[in-house]
Amino acid sequence: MRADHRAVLLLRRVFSPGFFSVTFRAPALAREVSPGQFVMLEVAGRLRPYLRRAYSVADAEPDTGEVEFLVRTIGPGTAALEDLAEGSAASLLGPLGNGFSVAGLGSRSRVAVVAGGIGAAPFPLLFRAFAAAGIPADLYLGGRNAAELGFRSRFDGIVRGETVLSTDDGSLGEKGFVTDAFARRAAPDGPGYARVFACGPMPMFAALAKVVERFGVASEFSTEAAMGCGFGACLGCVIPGREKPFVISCLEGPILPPERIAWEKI
Amino acid sequence: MRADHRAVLLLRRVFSPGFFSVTFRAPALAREVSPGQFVMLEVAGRLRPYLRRAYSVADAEPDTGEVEFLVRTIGPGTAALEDLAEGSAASLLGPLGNGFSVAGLGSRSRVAVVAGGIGAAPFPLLFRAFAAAGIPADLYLGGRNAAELGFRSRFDGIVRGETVLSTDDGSLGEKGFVTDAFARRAAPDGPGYARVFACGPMPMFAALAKVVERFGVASEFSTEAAMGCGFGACLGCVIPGREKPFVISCLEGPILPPERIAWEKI
Amino acid sequence: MGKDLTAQRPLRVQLGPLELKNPIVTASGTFGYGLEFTEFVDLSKIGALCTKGLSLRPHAGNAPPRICETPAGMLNAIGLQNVGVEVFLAEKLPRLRELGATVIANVWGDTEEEYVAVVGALEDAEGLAAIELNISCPNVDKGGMLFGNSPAATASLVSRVRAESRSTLVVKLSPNAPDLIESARAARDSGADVLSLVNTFVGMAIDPATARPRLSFGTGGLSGPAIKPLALRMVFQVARALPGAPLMGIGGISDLSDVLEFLAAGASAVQIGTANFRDPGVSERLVGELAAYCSERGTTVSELVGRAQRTGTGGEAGAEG
Amino acid sequence: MGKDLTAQRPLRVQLGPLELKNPIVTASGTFGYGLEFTEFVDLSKIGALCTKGLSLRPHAGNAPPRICETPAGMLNAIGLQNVGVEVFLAEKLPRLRELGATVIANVWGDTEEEYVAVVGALEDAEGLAAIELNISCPNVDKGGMLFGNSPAATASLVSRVRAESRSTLVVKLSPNAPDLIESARAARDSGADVLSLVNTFVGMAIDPATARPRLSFGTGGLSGPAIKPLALRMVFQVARALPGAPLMGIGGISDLSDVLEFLAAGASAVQIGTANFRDPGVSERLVGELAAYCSERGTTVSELVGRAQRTGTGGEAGAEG
Ligand SMILES: Cc1cc2nc3c(=O)[nH]c(=O)nc-3n(C[C@H](O)[C@H](O)[C@H](O)COP(=O)(O)OP(=O)(O)OC[C@H]3O[C@@H](n4cnc5c(N)ncnc54)[C@H](O)[C@@H]3O)c2cc1C
Ligand SMILES: Cc1cc2nc3c(=O)[nH]c(=O)nc-3n(C[C@H](O)[C@H](O)[C@H](O)COP(=O)(O)OP(=O)(O)OC[C@H]3O[C@@H](n4cnc5c(N)ncnc54)[C@H](O)[C@@H]3O)c2cc1C
Ligand SMILES: Cc1cc2nc3c(=O)[nH]c(=O)nc-3n(C[C@H](O)[C@H](O)[C@H](O)COP(=O)(O)O)c2cc1C
Ligand SMILES: Cc1cc2nc3c(=O)[nH]c(=O)nc-3n(C[C@H](O)[C@H](O)[C@H](O)COP(=O)(O)O)c2cc1C
Ligand code: FES
Ligand code: FES
Repeated sequence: MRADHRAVLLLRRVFSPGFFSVTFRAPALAREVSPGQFVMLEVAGRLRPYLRRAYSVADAEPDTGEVEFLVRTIGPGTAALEDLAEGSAASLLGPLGNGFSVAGLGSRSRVAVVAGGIGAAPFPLLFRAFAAAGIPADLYLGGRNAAELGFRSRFDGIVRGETVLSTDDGSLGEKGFVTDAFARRAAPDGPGYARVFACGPMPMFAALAKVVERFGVASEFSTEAAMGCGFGACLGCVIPGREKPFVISCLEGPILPPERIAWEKI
Repeated sequence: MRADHRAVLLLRRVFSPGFFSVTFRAPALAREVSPGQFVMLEVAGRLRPYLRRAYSVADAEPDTGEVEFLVRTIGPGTAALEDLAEGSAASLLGPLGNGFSVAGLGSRSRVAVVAGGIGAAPFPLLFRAFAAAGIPADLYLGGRNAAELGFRSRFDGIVRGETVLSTDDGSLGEKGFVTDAFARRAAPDGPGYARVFACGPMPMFAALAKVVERFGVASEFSTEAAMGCGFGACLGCVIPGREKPFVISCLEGPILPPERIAWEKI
Repeated sequence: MGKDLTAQRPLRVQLGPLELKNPIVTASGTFGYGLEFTEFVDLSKIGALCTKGLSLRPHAGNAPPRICETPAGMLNAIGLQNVGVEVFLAEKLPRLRELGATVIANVWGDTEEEYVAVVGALEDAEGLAAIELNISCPNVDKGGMLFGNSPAATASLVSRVRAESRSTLVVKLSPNAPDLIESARAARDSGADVLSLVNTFVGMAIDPATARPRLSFGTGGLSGPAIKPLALRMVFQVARALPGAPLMGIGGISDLSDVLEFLAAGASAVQIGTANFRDPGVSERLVGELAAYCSERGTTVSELVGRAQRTGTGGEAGAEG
Repeated sequence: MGKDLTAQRPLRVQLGPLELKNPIVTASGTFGYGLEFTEFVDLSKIGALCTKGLSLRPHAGNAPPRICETPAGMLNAIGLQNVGVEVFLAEKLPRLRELGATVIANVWGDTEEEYVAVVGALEDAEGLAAIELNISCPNVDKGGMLFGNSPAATASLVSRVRAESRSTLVVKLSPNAPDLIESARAARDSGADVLSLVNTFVGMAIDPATARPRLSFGTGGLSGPAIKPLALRMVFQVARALPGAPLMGIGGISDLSDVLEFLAAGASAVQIGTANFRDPGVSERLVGELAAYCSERGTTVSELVGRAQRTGTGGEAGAEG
């Protein structure tokens, strides 16, 4: 059940400048969350930021009650998380949203995860699900430069398949967009993915949507929109849709198949 | 010279529930501040409180560069100080205001300090000045109840004269108002004080003003008004005056002789 | 908070024909259709909830981005997206009845006829305590001039709806009206049972990187704690100008102290808006805190209403600076 | 910030007859007479400073409490306390000249005659760049109706002063005017060289413990970041309605991004107000940050003015919610 969990910050880990992780103690949340879901987080006593911010649950340990988030510093909300002293509390409203689906996948269906920059955030927990179900999965992790790949070490040991790194400037891994790195391998003569899971900025999605359509690969994107509430009350988070004008991303998403999104309207 | 000193919080000490002290490292301020002066303090990155808050410098150690404040928790400003993690920084704008005057006092002129509750704040530093000049001084410390006398231990060893405690409810020291405790002793047959220094809520000042006038004792009150800036720019901190309509308390005060204040207008 | 406390009579308030078990109401557009909050709030505990603004037909609303944060508040240009009155009656209202919610239907239209039609469709619906008219909408018959922005347009709309409806009518005033007091008077004289104020203030934010407005619509409505001092002043002035007119105060209310301020200014009830986003359980918690406040002081909410009016001072629009 | 940078021509702006070395001006009543800031700001570095509102004779102002804090802002009812124009000319202005400050004298009166008299007294003062009329004041000849609250009263005052003065006139608009755009037009058409907007919004705060207004005056003027989205919208709309009218944007400006937003909306310069209280050095620092911004992008302030107008979208007062 969705609830507002008061959680204590246990640990902050910096991966690269502006890229860090925060681990809270939130047992009930850790038990209930599934991959791809998010929380609306509030650092108490502040008017800045005024609204909560959405964060995908990066990992959750039902046994220890620990819940981890991967964060990229951008503005007041993320700055508040960067300043939060270990041992002090925040409110985590969740779990929210629909989450990824691994239904119908098994040891014979290879899948791909495509992440751009902070888009790596939701995937550690998903790789746990892959492992549990014995689903072979490759990770494509891209960014503008090496610094934006800061979270790559977070996947050491949890990716059973191949890990492909790419940077726009070629400073680490293959040079170019992560969508191209994916396209080169996913091509017909490639591994033949049963499903693609992706998270990243909208331009990456738009490019990836074309690729998966061409190859006819089913896929699920973790979308991002400015969210006022996270649970369907404000209607602030809509994304232009295909079968209807707008998709309410916090309720019907954030995980959406690209064919439901009207990319030309974004 | 007045400046905005970025200072690191070294230590927080709790004296009684809601009564605590904070010690910052601010060498330049520690060198320049004189007893009775104050700073406008800001805890960065917060919109709440929006305005800075004024705090009298309670003590300053030029050698160590440490500056201490005594604080009573009331609202957002003081709460922000209560939450501030040791090791993090705040901005101290100061030294501001005029400060107490010990000019013309010496080892043969006994003085009295009258403080109500958080009114104890400015006096540790003043007692240093007394000690340096060999001025004998008594402390009258009052509050509603024992908890409001939490800061009494802060004066252990620095008060060379007598210390008289009083509480409205009699839970500690003499029962009744601190102004009465003072009046009983300051009476003509009493020690005959050369000067009285006081700080406390306005009602205490109003009562004390009558007493010192009756006994013809020169005195200096550390006044309090809501302050927008602390350095004469907003004109928000005025107190009704005798020789002119309003006294600008942050500039002409906060230390004011009672005869300059129009008590009936408060 | 204990049932006993929150069920106490001391919290009951009477706004003209509208009796509420307590003065804590959730504001339209910030509480969905109520059903989004069932995990956070026992809907039977709060005074009432106002639905998202309903129109005759389902409405898609504006293109994103629709919201952006501002200091101590937010801007929104949702564009009145809603499921339409039919779906509301078929799918939302029955569920709200089961949950024991006191429901106020917030409605809007592009023309006076549409307002009349929406109100008509809701007229005999079981379990509606009142209908709230959002008059901060463009009148397409008048070149998009907002119904709420002239006393005449307000009077014409409200009397038209009043003539066709037996429902308890709440008219929700816009703070952007050139003369709020005249608009309030017009609404009251045209048959409004209750006045609710205020709606959002027209504001704007620009992204310096692109030099484009942050909202696709351009401007948006400002809400949240930032507007509280303005909304409170407006409630105080309308209460002073229209003694006896039942008022619901709205604008940045987030805690008990805010509630007490609006009651003191002259509101008999308050609506909690943007605070529901930050803190979905806030409305029910405020009912409990208000109950505790009243019982500690042995007072009632009705006694708290308008106390600042009686203290005499202020209220005039003053010279600034 | 380096002299070289902040002295650069890219920062220069021209507002009608008024040329400023950069667009960062400090707002009246939030910067004292400038001399209070000499330890925090090199007065020769900022575009200009506006003095506390000056009247013909010294003025005592309102009884305390005069200020109180609100979410992301403050309320004030100082009551225009000032030393009077004579003391200003004798004791403040000479010192400001020595310090190389560009000075705009903000003035007010109770009657049109008083405005004319104050402006007359300042007319030939050496080292005044302009005179700013604060029209958010009660006109005692008109039963205390504020000069700024009707286009007619504004037009009458401004043309009267214009007729008697050769000085560069800045007219400071009130956001409480029923129709801001009409008031702006009236001021411009009556001879204002520059329009500055906005002054504070009338607001209120009540102490729940006493049920009395927190300010002795009752109401007060709201300022600070809370009002920024409203002020920005007003600047955008006036710039759109009066193309070519030189504007100074005011309202909650605290950082470089705020400055860029107001320039993009159509202001050729900005005034920093309440932010000076929190951060006395902010104005000079913003000059440096703006200089760095322009040189990094190889642009000038003039190029940044009105960019949001050209992007076309928005600006209309929209349906709320
Ligand atoms: C479902 C969902 C899941 C999310 N998960 C995560 C997560 O796991 N980790 C994480 O760090 N963030 C995540 N985000 C983004 C996060 O919610 C914040 O929006 C983001 O961190 C910026 O917030 P802020 O207050 O720091 O900056 P803001 O003040 O909100 O933004 C500062 C400036 O950056 C712009 N901006 C906002 N978001 C972005 C962005 N994503 N990229 C570039 N510019 C932006 C804004 O327009 C603004 O101009 C998620 C968002 C959603 C909707
Ligand atoms: C020159 C000067 C020196 C000061 N020195 C100190 C000091 O050394 N230590 C210290 O703790 N404080 C001191 N103060 C008071 C301090 O500046 C704050 O005003 C006070 O701490 C409350 O701030 P806040 O934000 O916590 O509460 P606020 O939000 O400012 O106040 C909360 C509520 O309490 C009321 N209130 C405000 N101040 C008081 C008060 N003093 N007593 C009772 N109610 C009040 C307000 O009206 C408001 O309703 C000083 C003030 C001045 C002007
Ligand atoms: C304490 C205070 C005093 C003010 N005094 C004056 C004044 O004397 N004359 C005037 O035209 N504006 C005065 N103002 C209004 C400011 O100049 C400015 O227009 C307003 O505060 C909005 O800007 P801000 O949000 O940046 O403060 C005053 C504002 C404050 C906060
Ligand atoms: C996202 C959002 C949507 C809103 N939608 C509506 C609406 O549909 N109808 C309406 O009358 N008011 C609407 N409002 C206005 C609120 O009901 C309320 O009047 C306003 O937000 C001020 O209160 P607050 O500051 O507590 O939020 C909306 C406000 C917000 C923030
Ligand atoms: S974030 Fe509020 S409805 Fe989606
Ligand atoms: S606090 Fe601003 S003038 Fe004194």
